[in-house]
Amino acid sequence: MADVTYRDSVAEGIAREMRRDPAVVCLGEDIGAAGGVFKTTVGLFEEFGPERVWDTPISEQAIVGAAMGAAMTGMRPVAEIMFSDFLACCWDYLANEIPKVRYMTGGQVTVPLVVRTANGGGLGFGAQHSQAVENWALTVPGLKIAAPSTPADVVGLMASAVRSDDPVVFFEHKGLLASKGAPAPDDHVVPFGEAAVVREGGDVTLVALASTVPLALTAAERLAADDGVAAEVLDLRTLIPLDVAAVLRSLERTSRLVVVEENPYQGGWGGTVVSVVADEGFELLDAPVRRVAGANVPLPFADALEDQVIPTVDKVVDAVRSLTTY
Amino acid sequence: MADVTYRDSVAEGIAREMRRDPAVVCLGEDIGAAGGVFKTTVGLFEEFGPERVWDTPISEQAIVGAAMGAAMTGMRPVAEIMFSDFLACCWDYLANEIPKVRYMTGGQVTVPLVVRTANGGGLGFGAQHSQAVENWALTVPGLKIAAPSTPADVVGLMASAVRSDDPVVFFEHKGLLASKGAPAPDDHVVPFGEAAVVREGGDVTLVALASTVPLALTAAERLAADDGVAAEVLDLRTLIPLDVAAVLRSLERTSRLVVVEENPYQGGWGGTVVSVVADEGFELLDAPVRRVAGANVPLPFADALEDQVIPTVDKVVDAVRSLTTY
Amino acid sequence: MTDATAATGLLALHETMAVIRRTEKAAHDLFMSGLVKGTTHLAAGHEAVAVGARAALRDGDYAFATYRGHHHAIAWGATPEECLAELMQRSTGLNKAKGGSMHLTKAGSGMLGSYAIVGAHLPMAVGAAWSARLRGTDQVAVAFFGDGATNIGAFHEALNLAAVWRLPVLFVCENNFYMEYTPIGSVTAAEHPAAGRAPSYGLPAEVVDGNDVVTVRDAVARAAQRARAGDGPTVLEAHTYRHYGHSRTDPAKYRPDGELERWLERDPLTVSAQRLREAGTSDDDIKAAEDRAAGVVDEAVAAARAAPEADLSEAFTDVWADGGAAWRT
Amino acid sequence: MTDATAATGLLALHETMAVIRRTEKAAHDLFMSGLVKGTTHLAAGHEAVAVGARAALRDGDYAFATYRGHHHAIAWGATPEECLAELMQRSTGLNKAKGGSMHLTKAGSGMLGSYAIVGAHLPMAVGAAWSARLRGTDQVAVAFFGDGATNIGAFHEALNLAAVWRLPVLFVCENNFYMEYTPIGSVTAAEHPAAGRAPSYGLPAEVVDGNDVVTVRDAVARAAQRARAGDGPTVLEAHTYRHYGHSRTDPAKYRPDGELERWLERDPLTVSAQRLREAGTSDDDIKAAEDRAAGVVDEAVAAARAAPEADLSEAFTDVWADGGAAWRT
Ligand SMILES: Cc1ncc(C[n+]2csc(CCOP(=O)(O)OP(=O)(O)O)c2C)c(N)n1
Ligand SMILES: Cc1ncc(C[n+]2csc(CCOP(=O)(O)OP(=O)(O)O)c2C)c(N)n1
Ligand SMILES: [Mg+2]
Ligand SMILES: [Mg+2]
Repeated sequence: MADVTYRDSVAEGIAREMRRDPAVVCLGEDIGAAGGVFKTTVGLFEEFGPERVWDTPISEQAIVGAAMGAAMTGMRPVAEIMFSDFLACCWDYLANEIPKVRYMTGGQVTVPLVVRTANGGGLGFGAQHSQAVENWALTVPGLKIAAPSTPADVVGLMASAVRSDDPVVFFEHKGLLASKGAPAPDDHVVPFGEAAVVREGGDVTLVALASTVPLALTAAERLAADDGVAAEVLDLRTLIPLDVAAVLRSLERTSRLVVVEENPYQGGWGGTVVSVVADEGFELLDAPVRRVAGANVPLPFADALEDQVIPTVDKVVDAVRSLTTY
Repeated sequence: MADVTYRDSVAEGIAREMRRDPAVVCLGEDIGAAGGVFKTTVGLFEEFGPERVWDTPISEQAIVGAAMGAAMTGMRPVAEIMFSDFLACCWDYLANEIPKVRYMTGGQVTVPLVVRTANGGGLGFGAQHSQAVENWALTVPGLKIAAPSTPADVVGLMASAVRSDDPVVFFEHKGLLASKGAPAPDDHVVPFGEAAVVREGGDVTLVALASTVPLALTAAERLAADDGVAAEVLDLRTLIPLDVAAVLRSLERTSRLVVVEENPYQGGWGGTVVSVVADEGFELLDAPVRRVAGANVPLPFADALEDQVIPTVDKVVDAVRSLTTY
Repeated sequence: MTDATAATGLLALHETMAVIRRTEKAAHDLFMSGLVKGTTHLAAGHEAVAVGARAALRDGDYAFATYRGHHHAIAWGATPEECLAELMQRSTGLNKAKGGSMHLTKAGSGMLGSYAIVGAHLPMAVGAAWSARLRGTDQVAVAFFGDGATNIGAFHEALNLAAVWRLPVLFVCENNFYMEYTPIGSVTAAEHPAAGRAPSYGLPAEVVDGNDVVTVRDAVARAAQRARAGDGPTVLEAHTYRHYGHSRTDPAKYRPDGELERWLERDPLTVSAQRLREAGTSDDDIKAAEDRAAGVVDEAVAAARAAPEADLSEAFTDVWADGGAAWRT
Repeated sequence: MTDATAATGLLALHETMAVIRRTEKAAHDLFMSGLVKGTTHLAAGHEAVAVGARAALRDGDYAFATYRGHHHAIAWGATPEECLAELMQRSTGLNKAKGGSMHLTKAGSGMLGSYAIVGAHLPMAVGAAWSARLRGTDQVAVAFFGDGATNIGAFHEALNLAAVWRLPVLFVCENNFYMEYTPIGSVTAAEHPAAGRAPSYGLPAEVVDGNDVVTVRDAVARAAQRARAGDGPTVLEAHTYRHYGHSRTDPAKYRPDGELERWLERDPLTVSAQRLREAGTSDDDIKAAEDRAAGVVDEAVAAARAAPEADLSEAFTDVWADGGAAWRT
């Protein structure tokens, strides 16, 4: 079958779930007839109509708050927050309401919803439209977090997200929208909490997520070609549940770890991965652990400046070299 | 001089700066005649009057947004967000506006403000009023972050915070408000980015912040008495700038690290500290690194349940023992 | 409805209000004696709003409340014992001692939670109403909130969305004239913090006596009828007063002299007793209802005291729908 | 003011509007040819609001704008060269190529930034006005925002706080009838998204022709006068229309047939040219002004093209007030 885009796979993943389950409804800004500013909801309005695909005002709190109320009362809403930066405008719902209500009511209510959002940089959108903020979500116990790197995973993880009885934040990477890959098979479901070994290798483990997966793969190819270094690349696919078992398994063979993450180094998800490794995997390590992460600065507009501060293939290659020569 | 409370030191610290600099003004909910719900602004309204101490509506976005606008135009606002959980209601300002505007304008504007907030648990306030959210702030490059553990540090760090030309999030720990300590000397200024060695010891380094400082100290005393283990306790005092140099210096002697943090393990600040250590301090380590952090659950109401999920002296002692017998 | 059935109905409301009042008194006393921890925001004085609203609504309708929500929980069927056990951190608590006073929830009867971030639950109620519409039921959702909540952004977003989508949701403001220790007028650019804002969303609004359970019931009934008829949301602003301070040990010194006394003359229980007498209910019957209420609460206190402490293993349940808390492999 | 000076003044405004228009055209063309990256939100059609407002205000007054802010930046004195260099990622850019189209800022002349999170800058403007009052100056602050911004919580909080504190702030809505691709009426519960909400904060409001620079100038002058007199904020809703799509390559297919054409008849430049002619300005003088504008922008394009690329070391400056980016020891 012909390759499909990551972008089209978003709409495809949602459509499959909407066909399966009438409780699935979408809401967000310009997601209806307009098909979304990233064209990730194209076709949904046409297929499912205005009672299943709802355009909203610019009211991020109302969008996610309403999704929560609907999820508590029998629906499975899929809410779009256009850019992940705007999660800050409804952070109370993500941080304080949605992830806590089940626990604080002693299990009386359940919140099966998905908040989808376009995440990450690399497109020159500047400081307020380019952030990788999966680490924000990671600070909050009670949220599941998915961040696919391929078209098939978009569909498969979307299936798991929508079917999950737990709230899911679903990060669609802006920089990957135009990328292509094999289409998802019918009924494709990728379970949460299972990292994918997307490249095998015995010298060093590269742990990646979303946009940094292709980047780590390119770096691995270059390291193989130029240095004869065999890098194993793990795609975490979800941050919660976090498949640290897969990381530790890989380290048993490679003994060297580089985490490649787009969010800033300070407070980035790599810190959580590294701290589990530095505790439970300490004896496996033969070298320091490195994190290739976003720089601790806001994201600049100019492409050349943005390259300075987000992970690049060069930076990954350099980090690995510093370990293999260790 | 008689000991003073941490609570009174907050008002004292602000008052000193207000006396020194007429550009310092306060705003927040019930901070005026009422003296704040935590009584941390008692006396300010009486001394400085309604033109320097402003009661606001329940409008966290307007509070912090207005503070930003005022800071850009010549004032040094000190904004109170009553409970740190409510930072979620104005997160856009903390995440996207305040920390980025200087950078994205190419240095055209400066935002000298302080957002003060009551942080942390241990008082049975439940899931939405008990969080330690210093890790939220850590995810955002461009914010300075202070979290004092003693009355004198409250005053000294407040002085640095208010005088800083950079935005500062100032976490006052609810569980410490009633605690007492030596009063701050006149003109006391504690610089940002300098961890304090609050207890010396050669066997293990405990890195702590705010509420976990007294906890680490108590654990250290018990370890000394029961196990003959000499724990060094570092109080980071600020998360940004982060004094990792002090941590690495201490590890040169102790070779063992336990980070004690109240925020949840997932996405907690300890991950950032540990990842620097696992990289730059790898050769110093003789044992796995452990983090005693909040559990990855919302905070439960009942005291006994809360104890299960936040760091306690017992948990710190156990973690250290697991390393010293390593 | 005959006068007699009306009176019987009203006596039941009076009794529920008495149960709430007595529960609040018990909560206060238990807090003072150290048996209730954390914080409480008592609703004594606000009873008529919760009880009147519940009386006008149907089983299956949804309610969302605030940290000051004991009265809504009880009006929606939570027992005083469940509530007090929660406050006393007992394993028999309404929320298994994981919520506390600020989060009382009785989801089984549609009371979908008490939320402690001001204003946050208004969009949730909008969502529940949207859900009712999507599922084709005629349920309505009601959000109870304070006067202070009308100044936060979520209020604005909720009212606008509900109006645009014409959803069956009721916004019921319990205007007790204070936002914590601050008179609401000093921080609000509208004389009627809730009702005064309704026109800017094209919504109908009423300002009602929140201390008269019958007035509240009738106003809510009208609003619910409009909502079920597809005519969209209504804003109700019920004027009332809290008898205790804002929370915990607040002595409410910021109140002007005589203000509390004036409001106590219009205590919701006094008002309903008066109405009952006018409808022909005897003082003995009223007293009997109040005694039953007192008895229920006294037994609840005893039962809650005797109940086992919170179960420690509960700290690690209920994060996820599978009941657990696992975050990693 | 004599007719002649009025006409001279108006000709200057016309010329500034022409500069903006030409700059937007250049930005569009440069985007299409790949020389402008990221995104742009062009303000062609909105010129009269920015230019009229600036004309009514004084040096030292503050302005806060949105991602659609080229016109405000230029009205506040940014040169087309600085702006285009920014869009083209040149080191000579207004924000050193660190901001981009959405964040044009000319702080030196009081234009304190363009913000790309809808509504976020309204509270900032309130704060700048508060600051003016605290410092005892008679400065005013103005926030420009779109119709879509009136549905977000920050709008509500800002208007209420400004009203309660009676601050010298002007809320100027550029109602272009679209929130991105969605007609504003379909998501807003008020016919006049901004002006219709003002009464609920007790604020005066006017709906004005946003394509007539004189009308805008006069309305803003009235509002500024009220603000400086201590009479608090005003809401102005200026009706206008954007000539391009919402952003980048949006072809704006969602517009009904003929809508753009109808608005083009009321193009702000057509309206001001008409006014100029009525005031006795010759067609030659008008053309000369427009030619000067074209010349300035053409030179700006050439200069921006020739300017050096962004300086890579700038990636690590300007985080902190000391100029640096150090986060650790
Ligand atoms: C977003 C937010 N800000 C502040 C608070 C702290 N707070 C709790 S109750 C309250 C006053 C609320 O007043 P009102 O809405 O009138 O309700 P009342 O307590 O009078 O019933 C405040 C400021 C909060 N819980 N949430
Ligand atoms: C909080 C937030 N939500 C959504 C967006 C995406 N967005 C950018 S512009 C826009 C439409 C704004 O419409 P309006 O306020 O009318 O301004 P206009 O673009 O018409 O000038 C939207 C939804 C955003 N930038 N910020
Ligand atoms: Mg109130
Ligand atoms: Mg618009």
